[in-house]
Amino acid sequence: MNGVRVELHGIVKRFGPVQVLHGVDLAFEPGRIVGLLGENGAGKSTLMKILAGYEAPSEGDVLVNARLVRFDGPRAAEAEGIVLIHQEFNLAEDLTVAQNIFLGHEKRRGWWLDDTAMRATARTVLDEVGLHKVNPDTRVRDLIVAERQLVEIAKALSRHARVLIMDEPTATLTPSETGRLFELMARLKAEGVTVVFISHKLDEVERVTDEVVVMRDGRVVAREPTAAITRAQMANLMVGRELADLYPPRHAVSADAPVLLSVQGLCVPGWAEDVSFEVRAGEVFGFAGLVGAGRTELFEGLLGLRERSARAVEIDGRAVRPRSPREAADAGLTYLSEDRKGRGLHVRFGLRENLTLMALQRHANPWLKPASEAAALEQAVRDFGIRTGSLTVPAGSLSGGNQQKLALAKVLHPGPRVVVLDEPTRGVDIGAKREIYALIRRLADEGRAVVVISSELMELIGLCHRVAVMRAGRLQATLSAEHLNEQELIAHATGTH
Amino acid sequence: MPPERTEPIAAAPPSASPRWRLPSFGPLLGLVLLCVVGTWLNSEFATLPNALNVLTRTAFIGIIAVGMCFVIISGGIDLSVGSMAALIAGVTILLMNKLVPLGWPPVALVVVGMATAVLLGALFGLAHGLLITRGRIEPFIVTLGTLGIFRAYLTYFADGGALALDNDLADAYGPVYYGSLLGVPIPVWVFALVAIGGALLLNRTAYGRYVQAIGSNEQVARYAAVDVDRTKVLTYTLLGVCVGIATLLYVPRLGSASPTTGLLWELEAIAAVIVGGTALRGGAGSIGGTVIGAILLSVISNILNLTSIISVYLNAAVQGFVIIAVAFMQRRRP
Amino acid sequence: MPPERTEPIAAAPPSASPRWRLPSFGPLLGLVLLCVVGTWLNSEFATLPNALNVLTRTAFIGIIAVGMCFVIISGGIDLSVGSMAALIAGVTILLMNKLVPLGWPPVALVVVGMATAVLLGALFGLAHGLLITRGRIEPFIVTLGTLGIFRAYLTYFADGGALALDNDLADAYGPVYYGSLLGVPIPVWVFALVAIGGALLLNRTAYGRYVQAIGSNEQVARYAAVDVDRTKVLTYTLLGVCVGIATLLYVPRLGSASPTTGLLWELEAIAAVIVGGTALRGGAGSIGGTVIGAILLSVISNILNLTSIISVYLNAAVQGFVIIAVAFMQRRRP
Amino acid sequence: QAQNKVNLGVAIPAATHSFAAGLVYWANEAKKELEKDPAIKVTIKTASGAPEQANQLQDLVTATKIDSLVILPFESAALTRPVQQVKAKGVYVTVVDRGLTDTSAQDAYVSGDNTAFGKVPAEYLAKFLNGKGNIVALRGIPTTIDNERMDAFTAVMKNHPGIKILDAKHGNWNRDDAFKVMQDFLTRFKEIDAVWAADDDMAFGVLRAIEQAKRKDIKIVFGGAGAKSMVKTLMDGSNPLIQANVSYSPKFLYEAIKMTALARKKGEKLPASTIVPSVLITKQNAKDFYFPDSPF
Ligand SMILES: Nc1ncnc2c1ncn2[C@@H]1O[C@H](COP(=O)(O)OP(=O)(O)OP(=O)(O)O)[C@@H](O)[C@H]1O
Ligand SMILES: Nc1ncnc2c1ncn2[C@@H]1O[C@H](COP(=O)(O)OP(=O)(O)OP(=O)(O)O)[C@@H](O)[C@H]1O
Ligand SMILES: O[C@@H]1[C@@H](O)[C@H](O)OC[C@H]1O
Ligand SMILES: [Mg+2]
Ligand SMILES: [Mg+2]
Repeated sequence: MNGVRVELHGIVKRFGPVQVLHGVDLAFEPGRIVGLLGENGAGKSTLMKILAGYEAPSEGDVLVNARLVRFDGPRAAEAEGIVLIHQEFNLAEDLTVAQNIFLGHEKRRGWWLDDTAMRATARTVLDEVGLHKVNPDTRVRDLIVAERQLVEIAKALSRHARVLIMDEPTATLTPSETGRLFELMARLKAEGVTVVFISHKLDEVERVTDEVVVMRDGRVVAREPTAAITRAQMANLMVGRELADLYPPRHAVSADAPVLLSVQGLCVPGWAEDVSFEVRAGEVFGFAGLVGAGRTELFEGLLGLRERSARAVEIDGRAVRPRSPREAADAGLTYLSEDRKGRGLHVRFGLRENLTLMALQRHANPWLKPASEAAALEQAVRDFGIRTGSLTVPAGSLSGGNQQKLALAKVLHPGPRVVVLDEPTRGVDIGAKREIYALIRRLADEGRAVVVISSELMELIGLCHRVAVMRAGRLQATLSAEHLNEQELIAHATGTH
Repeated sequence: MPPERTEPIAAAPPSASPRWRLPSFGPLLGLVLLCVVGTWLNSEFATLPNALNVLTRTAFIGIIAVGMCFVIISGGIDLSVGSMAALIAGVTILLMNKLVPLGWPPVALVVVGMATAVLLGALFGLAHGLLITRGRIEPFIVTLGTLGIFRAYLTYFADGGALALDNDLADAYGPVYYGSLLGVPIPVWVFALVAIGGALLLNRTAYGRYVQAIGSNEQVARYAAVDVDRTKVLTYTLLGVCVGIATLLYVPRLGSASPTTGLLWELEAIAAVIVGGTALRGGAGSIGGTVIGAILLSVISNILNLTSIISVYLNAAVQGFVIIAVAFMQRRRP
Repeated sequence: MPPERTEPIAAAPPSASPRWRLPSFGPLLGLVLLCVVGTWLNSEFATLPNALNVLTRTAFIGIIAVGMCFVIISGGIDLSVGSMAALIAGVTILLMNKLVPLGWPPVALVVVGMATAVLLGALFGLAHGLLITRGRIEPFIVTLGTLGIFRAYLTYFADGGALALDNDLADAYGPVYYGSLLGVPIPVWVFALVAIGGALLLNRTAYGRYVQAIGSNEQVARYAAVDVDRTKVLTYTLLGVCVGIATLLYVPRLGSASPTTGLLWELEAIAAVIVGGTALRGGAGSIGGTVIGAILLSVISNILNLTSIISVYLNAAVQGFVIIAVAFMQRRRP
Repeated sequence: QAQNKVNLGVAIPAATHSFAAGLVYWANEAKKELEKDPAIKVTIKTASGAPEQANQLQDLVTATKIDSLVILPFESAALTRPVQQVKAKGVYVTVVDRGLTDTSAQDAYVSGDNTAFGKVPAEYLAKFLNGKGNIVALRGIPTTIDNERMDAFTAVMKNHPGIKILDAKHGNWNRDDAFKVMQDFLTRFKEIDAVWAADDDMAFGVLRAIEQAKRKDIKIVFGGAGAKSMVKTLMDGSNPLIQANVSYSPKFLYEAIKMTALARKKGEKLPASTIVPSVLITKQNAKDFYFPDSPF
């Protein structure tokens, strides 16, 4: 297969008065995997959307094989072989997996759709990304986040891209899915496909890419062969200064610290069985497991969002049986969803409305006090390092990582005694990650109980006092800090201990 | 990280295949129960002639509901269908009457009339589609506007009264409503064909797929290079054609059109779609359910006519209770 | 967290902050244009008495539309408001007439009647809310059902005819509609209060924010610890209360209720909301726009009443064209 | 004699079915004729609901500044207060057909005869069936006038124990509804001798349903109000099921408008009450009730 060479010349992008790309020049050679790095809001996604025809540049040119092209939409870019896998999912939830994969590219036999052929091809690409057990006829609505991500990848594969752009494809994947994806990338590369890989997981970038491009504030600041640069250097280039230790020091939890969250025998039919654990004040408690282990559903059950039963649940010393997140919040527990777009943020609402939604009463007397809300937003923007051109944009126009920071600020706004964070650093840049880790530590030090569900084992190891490992809906083991290492966790998660 | 360790991702919870999704259980069950009640209340209910009567009179609303199902799945709405039917009926009658002096055979005139009905429907639907896509006006507003416009023009043409089809023409046209083929009335055949055609179009063609995609997430569809505007225009045009077909069956029934023709058909058609299990927000829906919904609504009033156990004033209440009860049976899971 | 990393936040562009959003430009412009046309067609149009007449008669629909605005923003719909108003009017009249023999002063009876109207509205709204949340039935279906039920029961109570208020009571009740305060008719005051209250509730209370959050994305709202069910129940109850208030103003005006009372008010109220710039799919909307939408609809028919340049048959067509034109002026950006 | 200028308003229901279209037609006929006289101005408003009609009354008084009003109330009880208000402003009020609940709100009343509308067909059918047989009835839209007609009909039938009213359902003065109701009556009752469809629009739908079912047991269909096409059928004797009708012509509106305008011009009063009788129409007198130009 012959590859294509794509070039970006002097790309400028403005959203209203805000300029987010300042004349980017970049060229990609066929048969290479290029890592694209940069802080949240640096302009990575925007640049790639321009390359793939989703956005039009305000200024500048796109060249394919030295030919000037103007894309009037993603379809035009696809015709040139350029395909983008979105950071935020781009699937029609009411349609099935196969229908989504072929949307706009349906196979036909005469007038009729050839569903049999499409299902068969869908099956093949699903297998390629490891979704062996997902039926092509399943509605996307019924998939979990990681599965949706893999469907996005499968969809891109089915398009036979010659330039494949992956915008944070691994943010929701666990190591094993990620490994499979990397094999796939290697195969594509061998076929002469150009792969652009955006990720905040620098170890992955180091492992899979041939070279890295670093962006900062809408400009390319560096381009180096991966072999010639260390992870620390990557981080420094992104942030523009030296980064100290990623994980803050752990303080021991005193044995007589009160138990703030106690769960006994929680069952969520079809998802989790007989799960018991306790989290103390000052403790960071992790949940590890493969995709599909049931961690998310366990906590959704706890919050009353799914059918569930439990022998006993105590929050902050009081026996409770929350039937909704409202009741859980009243009892002192809030939850950050892993599904930022579908459950985490109101993308059409402003930042302020999103931030204060869980604790509106605090800004009402009974009339809402806009000034107090605005002050809270300014505070949150400072505390969480949310980068935005303006404070009045809708949340949907923030970059992915900055949306994550806003979502995090939102669930912490009520000042919960117990906070459950599902993939808290999904899509967050390395600098901000460090800050979030510091924040989690501070929350614990303030005497709260923090539960962290994460697919990044290193994160759990670096952060938690104890980590529970789930597999197929059951709690396999609970490891304390001194026993935490990757091999141990993986062994429990996969059942090969 | 050891990729060989990977566990296959567990299958998602068993989910019904949506390709040939059966009409959902709720409305069907509701219909069956209703029929049991009907038979129990009046043995005439379960006779073939009564069944054919009910199906025949369901045909108008049913055919419109099939078109409406597409519009609703695409995330739109059309409030004007009743008025549109009335205006099409009126114009068709006027035109046919005007052509009588030409001395053509009545059957030819009838064919011209029928073609006009379908054509007018398509044109009105096209106008809706263009106002909604090019004009970028909410479907609710566009069709609320034309609801008034269509009916006003019919009233104007009819001078407020009824427009009646010329007698000879009415005789020639009659069989289209009153005739049968293999013992089944023509309108029932047409209804069946429209429903089957609709189901095929929705589930087996790219166009149908696009309708669902647009209703589910317009942005995603746009990104997938679906021609959203064209699909929407087509969808409203299709509904217009359905209204035209319904009208061409309606005209021979009474041979007249008046300002009350088609009154509230929009509500009935939308109700048939929603009772049939399609969600008002769009994205997914079923033609089979819609057909059952339409029949169910007719059966309720048929049963009420066949019995006198309840004050006539309360007919509408019974209908209301039944609709809510049927919906309750198929309610969404939490 | 180290604040030194924070980038300075660029000055906010002239904001589209949704809190105190002005009624959007389109309907306002439409209203102004319409008034210019009205004045030009009939000089009586621009007089104070005419303006007060129009505002007074807008009050019913306007008040209902304020409640409807909340329901639509929350992502719901209520088709039953017209029937609900009719039933409330009927029951209130029946009750007041029944109480006459007690010999209470008429004013006391009137107060009882007014309280009953509001209470009934709240109860009906509550029933809707519970069926929708606990029963998990689509709002469209629930209120389509009660649309029939309410009207049927009114027809039943009225024995198919009209329920008329006792004459003495009518005299005592009259001022509630016909009276003025500082030269402004009572219904206009009530309308203004309801609108201001509604605007405050929507934009300045937690409840209002929750309504918008639910309409924008129910799932997100639920995860954000919004008590979705409670908020929805409240919203339908609130609409019921608005219907009750509208009815208590309506009863003294016509002093009777019949099976045609409140017919198609639901369409008018929804139209006022949508013409006022609120999207049918929910999530955001404006009370100011709704008020303007309601006035705009009344002004159209007022102007039609003040002129005779057009066949009476075409009134509805003129309304249709104006509605579409206004919507066109405020059409969504591409 | 004093020749006053007359500014007359006419408020009637909108033309939503044939009868109402007849009202609009006759109102316009009266306007055409009266406005040949430059001293007379006639403004016609049609309403599709009681509140709308009340609004129109306000607008007629406030803006058009009428001095006389002819109103066919959309609904008796509902329009009583609004008409009172108009009269209180010094406007001369003639009420047509549907009387107000408080007659002091009107200066004159011109009415059709709804009791006769029910009584005449009842008596005719009783005689036609020789006091024995099965009747089904189709009623109009639930309203006071519909009740008056139905009550008059059943009152007569009380005297004929051999006649059985099998059922009466609402066909809403509408052809389609009547068609469906009749279809179901035919399914339900195997022996029907006569049908009373309390309006000619409904009779039209009934005839089609009978035709379709090819039922021979029904001997007569009695409509009502004397619609143009039914009177024509009667004149031509073209349908054996149609043998008689009862008059209830919208032309009374024409009379009322003319009477009011001319009396006002002369400064005179109308008689407090004028009843336009509803009479039996048969083949013999049919041509007196035939108005080919009217839509009704
Ligand atoms: N539609 C839009 N309207 C306004 N601003 C936008 C829009 N889309 C992106 N931006 C802004 O452009 C900047 C770059 O965003 P982009 O999504 O490209 O960042 P990114 O590098 O992909 O970040 P992340 O790592 O968080 O995904 C951000 O400041 C963002 O707020
Ligand atoms: N016991 C089980 N038996 C069969 N399938 C299971 C079981 N538990 C979970 N699954 C499957 O796993 C998926 C649920 O994944 P879930 O979201 O619970 O995983 P998770 O641990 O939260 O993973 P992550 O958040 O990393 O994506 C579903 O597809 C479900 O079918
Ligand atoms: O419209 C009605 C008409 O159809 C009926 O026959 O008589 C009374 C009228 O109001
Ligand atoms: Mg991004
Ligand atoms: Mg999860």
